[in-house]
Amino acid sequence: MVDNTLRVTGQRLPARAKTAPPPADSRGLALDVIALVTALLVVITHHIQNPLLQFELQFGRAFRNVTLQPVLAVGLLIFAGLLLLQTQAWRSLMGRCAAAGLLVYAALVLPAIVLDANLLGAALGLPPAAFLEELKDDALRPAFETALTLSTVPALAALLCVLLLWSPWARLPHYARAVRRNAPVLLVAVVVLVLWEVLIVVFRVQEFFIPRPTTIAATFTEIYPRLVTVGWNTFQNAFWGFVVGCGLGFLTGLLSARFVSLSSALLPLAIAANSVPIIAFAPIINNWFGALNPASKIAIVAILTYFPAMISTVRGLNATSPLQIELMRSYAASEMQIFRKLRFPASLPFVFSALKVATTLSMIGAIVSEYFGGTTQGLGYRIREDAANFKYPEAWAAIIVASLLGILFYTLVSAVERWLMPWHVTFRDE
Amino acid sequence: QDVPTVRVQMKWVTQAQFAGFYAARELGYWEEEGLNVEVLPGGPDIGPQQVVAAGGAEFGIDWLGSMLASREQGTKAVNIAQIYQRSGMRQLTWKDSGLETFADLRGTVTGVWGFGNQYPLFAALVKNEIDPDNPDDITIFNQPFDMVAFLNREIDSAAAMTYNEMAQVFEYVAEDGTFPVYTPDDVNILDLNEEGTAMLEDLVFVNEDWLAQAGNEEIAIQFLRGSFRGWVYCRDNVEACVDFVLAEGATLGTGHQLWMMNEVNKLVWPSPAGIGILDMELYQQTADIALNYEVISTAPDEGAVRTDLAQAALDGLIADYPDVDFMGMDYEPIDVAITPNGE
Amino acid sequence: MIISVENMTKKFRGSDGLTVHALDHVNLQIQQGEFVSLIGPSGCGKSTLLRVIADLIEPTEGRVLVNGKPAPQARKDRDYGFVFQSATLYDWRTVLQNVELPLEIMGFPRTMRQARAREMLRLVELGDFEGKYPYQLSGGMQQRVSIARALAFEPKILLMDEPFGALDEMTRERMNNELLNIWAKLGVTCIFVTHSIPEAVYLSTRVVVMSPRPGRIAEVIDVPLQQPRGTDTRDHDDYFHIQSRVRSALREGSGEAADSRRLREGIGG
Amino acid sequence: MIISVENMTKKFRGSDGLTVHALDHVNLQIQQGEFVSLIGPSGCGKSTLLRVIADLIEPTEGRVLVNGKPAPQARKDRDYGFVFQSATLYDWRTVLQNVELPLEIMGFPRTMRQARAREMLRLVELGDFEGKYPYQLSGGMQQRVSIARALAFEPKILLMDEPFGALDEMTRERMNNELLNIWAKLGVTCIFVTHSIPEAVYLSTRVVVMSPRPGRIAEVIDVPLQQPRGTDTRDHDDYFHIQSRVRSALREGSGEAADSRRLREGIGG
Amino acid sequence: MPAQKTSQTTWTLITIASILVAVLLLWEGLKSFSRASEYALALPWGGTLDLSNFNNQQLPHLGDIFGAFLEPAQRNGPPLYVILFRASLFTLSEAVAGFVLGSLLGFVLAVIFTHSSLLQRGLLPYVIASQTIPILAIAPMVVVWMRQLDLTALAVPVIAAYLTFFPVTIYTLRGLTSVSPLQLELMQSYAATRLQILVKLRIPNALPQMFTALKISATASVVGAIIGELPSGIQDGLGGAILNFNQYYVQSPPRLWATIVAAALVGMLFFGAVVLAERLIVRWQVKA
Ligand SMILES: Nc1ncnc2c1ncn2[C@@H]1O[C@H](COP(=O)(O)OP(=O)(O)OP(=O)(O)O)[C@@H](O)[C@H]1O
Ligand SMILES: Nc1ncnc2c1ncn2[C@@H]1O[C@H](COP(=O)(O)OP(=O)(O)OP(=O)(O)O)[C@@H](O)[C@H]1O
Ligand SMILES: [Mg+2]
Ligand SMILES: [Mg+2]
Repeated sequence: MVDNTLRVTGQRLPARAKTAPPPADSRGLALDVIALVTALLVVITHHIQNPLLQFELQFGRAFRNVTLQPVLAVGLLIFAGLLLLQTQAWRSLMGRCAAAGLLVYAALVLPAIVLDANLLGAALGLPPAAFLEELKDDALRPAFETALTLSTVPALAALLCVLLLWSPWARLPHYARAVRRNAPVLLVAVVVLVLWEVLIVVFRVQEFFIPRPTTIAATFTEIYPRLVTVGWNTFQNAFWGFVVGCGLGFLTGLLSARFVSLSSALLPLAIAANSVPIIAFAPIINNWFGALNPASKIAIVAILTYFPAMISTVRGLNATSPLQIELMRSYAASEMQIFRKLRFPASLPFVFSALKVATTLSMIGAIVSEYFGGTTQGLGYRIREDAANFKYPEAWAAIIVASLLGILFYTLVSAVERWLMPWHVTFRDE
Repeated sequence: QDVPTVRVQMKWVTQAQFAGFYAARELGYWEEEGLNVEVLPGGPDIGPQQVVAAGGAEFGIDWLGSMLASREQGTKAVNIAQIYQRSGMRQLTWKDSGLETFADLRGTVTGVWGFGNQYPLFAALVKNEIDPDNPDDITIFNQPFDMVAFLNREIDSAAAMTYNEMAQVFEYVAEDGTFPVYTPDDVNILDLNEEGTAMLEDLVFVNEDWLAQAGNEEIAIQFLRGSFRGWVYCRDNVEACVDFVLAEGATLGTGHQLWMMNEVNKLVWPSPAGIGILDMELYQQTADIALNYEVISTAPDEGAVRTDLAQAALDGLIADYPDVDFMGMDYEPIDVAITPNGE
Repeated sequence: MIISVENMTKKFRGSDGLTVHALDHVNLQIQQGEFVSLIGPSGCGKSTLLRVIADLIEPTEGRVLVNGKPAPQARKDRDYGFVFQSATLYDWRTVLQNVELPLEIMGFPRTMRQARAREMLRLVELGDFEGKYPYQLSGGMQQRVSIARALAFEPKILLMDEPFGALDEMTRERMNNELLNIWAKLGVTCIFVTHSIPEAVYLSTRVVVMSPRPGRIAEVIDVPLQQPRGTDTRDHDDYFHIQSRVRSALREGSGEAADSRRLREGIGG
Repeated sequence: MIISVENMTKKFRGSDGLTVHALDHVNLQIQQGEFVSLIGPSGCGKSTLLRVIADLIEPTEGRVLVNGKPAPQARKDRDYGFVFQSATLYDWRTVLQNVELPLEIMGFPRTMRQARAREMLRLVELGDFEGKYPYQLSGGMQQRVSIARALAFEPKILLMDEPFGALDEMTRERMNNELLNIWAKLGVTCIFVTHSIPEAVYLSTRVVVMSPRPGRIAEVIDVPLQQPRGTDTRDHDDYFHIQSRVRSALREGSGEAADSRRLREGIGG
Repeated sequence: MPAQKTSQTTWTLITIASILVAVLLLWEGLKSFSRASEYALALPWGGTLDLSNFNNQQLPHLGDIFGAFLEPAQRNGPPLYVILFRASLFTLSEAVAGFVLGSLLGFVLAVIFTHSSLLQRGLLPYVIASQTIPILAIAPMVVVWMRQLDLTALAVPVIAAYLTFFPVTIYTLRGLTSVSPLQLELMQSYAATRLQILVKLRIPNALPQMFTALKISATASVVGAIIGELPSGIQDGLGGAILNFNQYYVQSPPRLWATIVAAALVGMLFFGAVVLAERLIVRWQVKA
């Protein structure tokens, strides 16, 4: 009997093959993004640690928010881990050293930020509480300056480690390709910005309609610490609203797909809920949860995102072919199994279309929800307030932060999508 | 045929706050002046300054603070007539809370609207050494259009216009139909006018460039003459004016609009220098507060205000209608009963 | 009697309101351990018959008993392994995961599942392809994956709809022998649709010849060739003899059907 | 020389980073009006070769000339009719509309389109099914629809990937003869993938035997049987003789491949 | 078979009815329960549960909400339902205009992105970015711009379109690009033009996704129209009514609720129309 083993190339195409550079698809830049984010997080966490940086530098002030800080610290750990995985650092001696350096830094930073236990401070005899507040007592200043100098060493070392792991110099051909690939985006950006600037100057458009990009940029660098804080507050609402709304949408979508008559009954109700403009709901929801309670904002986001998630789930769960269902039936698979192994994966393309739409919706929702009363520490309040007071450059700077957060959120969901459904036609490569 | 058409942009939705303008249109005062005027209702997010600057309207109604801010950004808005002579903004607290002065607001949750309306309150707070930006001193609550948060006691004090939100508190009907639930005896009314930090409110403004065009000063004067007569009419014919307003907005409560009309009259009248003439002292106070709170970054220039047009209109009117009182020095408000739910 | 189709009729109603009479009063009895081939012209209802037996669609009239219990019960008891006419692999699963699917559903532990699936893939000569996605396979390879999948959980009854249609002669012969091995070893009952008369005769204990429009059983032909079958079977005189019997039954069936079609105008309500 | 494949290699790069070497330095020359069959084990690259010739995928190396022009040009000139291994009908079109599709694309007027499509459907014995949707057809019927579709616009070159794989013997014979008729009448050039050696020999002027992994042309066998073919062809001695030549070429091709694999450990760049 | 269909419909109706009844019972039941317990429920493990969310202020009686439709909104005025009906028609017309505008734009963008990966890479990020700009922030500017262009009537539709085009773009793009490679190869073998591939393959293939998007957009356009009415100072639509009743919520909660009901009905009507269109157009069944 003839054995038909295929001539499959067994060579893994390693990400850093010396001979042939790997294909520069969009995933090709994942490592660079991870490395850059890790480096940025190293810098940020370094700033958070010492009041001299946190309270006295513009950059440090941006990260003064106490709920944001632990997230950033944990983020550092996650990204460092991703970086080590991506580069397979344990493969080489240098990699192992760099990994160790990064981990040591993380070990210093994490307790300092998450548990308020600054090891270095403890060694210098500084009270832990003093790290959390602006330095008013000049007597402590020299001690903090020493602490700062000392802590700069591991921070710089960590940066060096990231750089070694990343080795951007070995990836130059990548960048050439990536630049070529992403040239259109950059080009559009440049053209639009230049046109925007030029048109305003040439046609003398009054700045209170649209400020010039340069004015916005200048304003941005001036006020970004405030924007980071309010942006973070608003993003949290958007995120949790997204989770609740899409989660509920998915769950009810499941129920509807399972029980057809329930679906035809639930659907009108869902549509009804969705046709109610948030602006009408907002006062009622504010009454219910209390306008100062984040729950009211989260509820508004949830209502906004619920519908796309639900309707796409129903559609997606029914997007299986009769033959595929028959196969499952022939195994006498339970409904649950049919769901898990067939309907769920088959519905993913639809669900992800919905989730992507929901990311931007959730940012809009979180921002708009702040228009109807409540906290003054949000992006939406800032945008509206600045616009109302004719501080248009400030308003636009805030809008830019909103956009960035929205795009970030969208990109995150897209990355998960790619990761979950590599089989889908839209991601296949030749 | 030769009648020029101009538009006037209100600051908010149709209500008795703008009754004088509706009266001027309904009674044909503007027509008599040789003008065809369109009254554009406003709403949240409508900046009358933007509309006027963009040429969407010739005249705009706005509060002085935001007008100055917009001028600084280049809208070239010019105040040509100050209709309201005093501020209608108050801060309400519950009587049982014991918060009786602005100084008492330290450590409370204090509601106030945005859109630049917060600055008079902030000025009062600072005057009492409370930093509105410091959460340890006071929690500022971005107050929505309604008074629910105050009624639910979610916040300790709330901003209220005498002619609108304040009435809503008293018009409230309880679950079981009890009415009135709250009377003026149940609340403390903190007055910004008394604290000396009030900012001037409704005024008429135009665009400087527009005004500079030949013939437009005359049009402005014609517009003001009609408007002034409308406001005079509303002072003397409260109920008729309310009917004009109701005809504009199908969903408004009659009792509430009547209350509003009466309260608005109190803000307009008496006008010691004549209707529409700006009190320079109050103007200075407003400008100072605006400067203090970075609503504007430099003191307003000379061109921000022109009283001559209003004066010309007023003088003309006094000459043409010698019997009519354009100062209202002995204006007496009428008594308006609070109706349940403002019906 | 393991499978008993009694007086079964199946009609499809299309969205255009026309009814297609796919099967007409079919009666078929199959014993435990038999290997029955269905053969007949394209569109005569072979796939439909298989589907009805597996309780994937309901008969319009009549009934199907399996081991004395109704077909839905048998399906719930996971008595059936089904190979569809088209491979029907799940795009989002690799080859290995596709073969594992029925085992997952039946709750086998992971390691055992993988071992079993690998074994089956080796059987269909696709051991090297376990990590590939279906779109990376050729047509014949996809079909072989679906065969591996059906065999993986050792069902009592194997229903196969032209499983070897897309295979070359040599692979097909090897697969035939593998199938016979499995059949003999496990004592499963097979119902097998094919268009190849030699294949039908080589594999089966009985060949069921069907005639079209509406689908009927034209003739049932016993295949008394000695077991186990092998290369010598193919040289046997009876092998050719039975083949020509099947062939003529097919011709007759179609001819008869053509006649009856002429009478009834083929398709009707 | 109408089709000329020169030194053509095709590699697929998977998302897992593994490369599949599907075709390796293939050379093939085909004359105007020839009928060439491709035959070879499952997964040896027949479909891939057809796809490259039709310019549906690009070769990794080498080139394909058709009538002296590069394949993309030939495709744009609409020289090709393609029957895919799976029917690939559009779910949202009825049978008739599916057959009309290429004619629509080439801008034929409606009445002519329908007449032509009906004629083709009658040819594949599906005249009664024009109003049905694909899901209402049996597997073999779907495949016949796709054959009708490819024939509908009388392409100069017919590329057929196992078109008759899902048909019963009798229908298949009739289809074979219809195909030969069309071929003779229109003088088209045919490249035809099949797994049936008799079919390949019956239809072709040349049989190309391929060997697997990586796909290569193992042997090209001329079929000098007299034209037109018919029932007497099947009785001809040469008919059987050539069949066994093909069969042994196939066996050798696979064996040789297995040998070379053993030498090279199967896996390479 | 038809008999089966009828019973399916009956079942649906019964389920709808029972859900409605359940909501009604829950609504009124919670209200009377909390009222009986004076809006505070002592929990067995100590503490109290605040039930004031169910008082008439926060959650009016259903009867009151429907009663509000019949009562005049102001003394001697027409009943509220007349006003809301007019407002709904007005808003619906704006929403339809916005929907048409937005769907067309979304569709065109998706088609462009399908055919030019260059443009897709260049523009898609900005399309996404455009959606993260809160509509209420730019609505006033849109109104001003449209006024300057002398297209005041289009201001609200444009704002509604801004909210509707994005789902259409995303879903249609996904639908247009996820054609099976084989089906695409078939078209290529005919050397079909891009337009032909689009019309005969991509669009039919995308229809299910497109209709999902259109359903989302149908309701979104109603929301967009209402949001757009606010900065345009339009008083004739539901937006104006919502604003007024919101401002005077304390005085009459049922009126805002009644307006919400009206807005919801408009959305459902629109949605229903899209569903009907889908039923008429997508009649085939998917196969393997
Ligand atoms: N879902 C369906 N709706 C309507 N008609 C159908 C459906 N499924 C099958 N048919 C019809 O039933 C008849 C029998 O189909 P079936 O698939 O059983 O044929 P088959 O014998 O398997 O043919 P083949 O050998 O070509 O696969 C055909 O005429 C077909 O058109
Ligand atoms: N898109 C693809 N990606 C990766 N590998 C592929 C792809 N298409 C085909 N292959 C591989 O190329 C080889 C040849 O495939 P091809 O479809 O040409 O075989 P075939 O000769 O037509 O086989 P069959 O007779 O089974 O249809 C196979 O090993 C297959 O796995
Ligand atoms: Mg079949
Ligand atoms: Mg193939």
